[in-house]
Amino acid sequence: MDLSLETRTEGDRTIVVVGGEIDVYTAPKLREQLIDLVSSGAYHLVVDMENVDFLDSTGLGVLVGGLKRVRAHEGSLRLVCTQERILKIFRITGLTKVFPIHASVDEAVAATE
Amino acid sequence: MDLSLETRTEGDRTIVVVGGEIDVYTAPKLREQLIDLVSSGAYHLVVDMENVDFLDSTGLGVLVGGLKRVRAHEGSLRLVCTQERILKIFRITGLTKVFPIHASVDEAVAATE
Amino acid sequence: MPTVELRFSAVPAHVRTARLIASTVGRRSGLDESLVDEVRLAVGEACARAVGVQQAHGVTEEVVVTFADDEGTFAVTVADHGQAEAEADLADLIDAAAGLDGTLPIGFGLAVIAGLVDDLEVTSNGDGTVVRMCWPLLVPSSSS
Amino acid sequence: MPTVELRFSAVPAHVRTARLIASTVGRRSGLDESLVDEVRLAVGEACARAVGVQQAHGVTEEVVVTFADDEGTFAVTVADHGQAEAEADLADLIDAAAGLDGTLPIGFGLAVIAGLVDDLEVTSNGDGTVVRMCWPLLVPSSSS
Ligand SMILES: Nc1ncnc2c1ncn2[C@@H]1O[C@H](COP(=O)(O)OP(=O)(O)O)[C@@H](O)[C@H]1O
Ligand SMILES: Nc1ncnc2c1ncn2[C@@H]1O[C@H](COP(=O)(O)OP(=O)(O)O)[C@@H](O)[C@H]1O
Repeated sequence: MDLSLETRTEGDRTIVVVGGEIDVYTAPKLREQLIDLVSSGAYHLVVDMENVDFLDSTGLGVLVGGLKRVRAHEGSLRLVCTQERILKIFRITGLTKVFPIHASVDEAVAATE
Repeated sequence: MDLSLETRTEGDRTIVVVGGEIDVYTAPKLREQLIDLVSSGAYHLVVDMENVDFLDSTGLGVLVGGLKRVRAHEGSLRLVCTQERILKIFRITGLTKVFPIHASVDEAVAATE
Repeated sequence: MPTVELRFSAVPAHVRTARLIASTVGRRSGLDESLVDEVRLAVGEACARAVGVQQAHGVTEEVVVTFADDEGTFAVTVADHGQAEAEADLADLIDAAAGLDGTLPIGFGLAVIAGLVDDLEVTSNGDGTVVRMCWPLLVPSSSS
Repeated sequence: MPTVELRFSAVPAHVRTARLIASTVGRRSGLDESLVDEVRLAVGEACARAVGVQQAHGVTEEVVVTFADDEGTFAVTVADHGQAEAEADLADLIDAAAGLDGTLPIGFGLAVIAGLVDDLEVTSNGDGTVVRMCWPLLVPSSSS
């Protein structure tokens, strides 16, 4: 299964809807997308992971890279995820302390820094 | 995917409905079933292969073995199959000349020797 | 150069694993979808044959399968360490099947493969048999 | 005794093949369904790590994965021929990820595996690293 990516904006937030598998094979595509967004001035990102079936450490690395990049512009990167098996990966790597994780896109968009 | 087997009788015919994969791993189960039927006096068999997803040469071997067995009792073994990829296997092995192959169970049951 | 190699103990259950790998590696190599079914069946036959030959002779060595995509061709080899069966034609095999209760008509496998695969090479030596099957790739491979 | 062994060129696409094999062979070995996800992820991490380490050092040898079910245990080993990465803790790795544009934070992989797998053994020597992971099997294996 491949990676699918869709972006849309709500106010000053850019929502990236990710679907499929974020793994060593597809992670470069997501990295490019995040870099493109930051380059074009989108510094407040919400990554919707509700349709992600598989996430591995290379995917985590890309998300962390994205976070560093938006922070360099005083931006934010919020995740939307309620899937237990995906959340587990954030938990065991301690990344739940690094990323704000929300239960819905609305909640993420409403959150203030 | 595993093999599923169901049998029922219509007059003097016994219909064996096979589903799933008939391969080197599951073929012994089908062989047993055919042997049991013949031992219990069912000599006119109709094997319904419409729900078979996969058939390999060990499956063919079991069917040929069944045919020999019923013929020893003046019986018959008819197949029901319309799936092109399954029919192809019968064709390339020349077994279309060995087995009567029907488009439906009704047609197979109605056929006379 | 083989890009994926699989070795498995000569038991029927692993033939399914080999089939599954054949279709996924084949797809990933750019095999046309219309050929995937055929590749899966042919690789399954070759592996079932290898398992059957080895079990018939009590050989416990592993069966070795390689998958390679090379210059527009998807090549699969299946190597066993059993004694090759005698060549037989299908009519004989169908007769032979008459008495079969416990053993499987191994020769069927090669007959099915020969019917399915145009580019087929079967070589036997003292050590066993290698079945080599090739299919054309229509699109350039996405892996290497 | 390994019952299935897989060798593949060190490219990301084959990591998916390894994952797929991990879940099917694991299931067939009698792995509890609740563990299959974990096994797939852990094997994928170990393979992605092996591919990453080898690509970082330009090593073209094949990555070797073995699957064995033995005395109530499902054991998987993943062996590479790359130089092992230095041990690192996650905090450092998260910092290190800051500068990452083209390279992947390989160390993450081992950290994820360590978080997932209780019975884990990582041994490195001059030739490469072997990651060995074991999970309990609840039911007797149906293959051997
Ligand atoms: N070795 C295996 N163990 C468990 N499940 C398998 C195995 N091989 C295939 N399957 C399952 O059977 C399904 C059908 O597999 P497929 O690739 O169509 O091959 P085939 O139908 O020839 O076995 C797949 O969804 C896969 O999950
Ligand atoms: N190497 C591969 N090539 C093509 N398809 C694959 C490959 N690996 C997995 N898939 C497909 O992706 C689907 C999900 O695979 P799965 O076993 O859940 O592993 P994962 O989700 O970790 O990739 C399967 O149905 C399979 O057909």
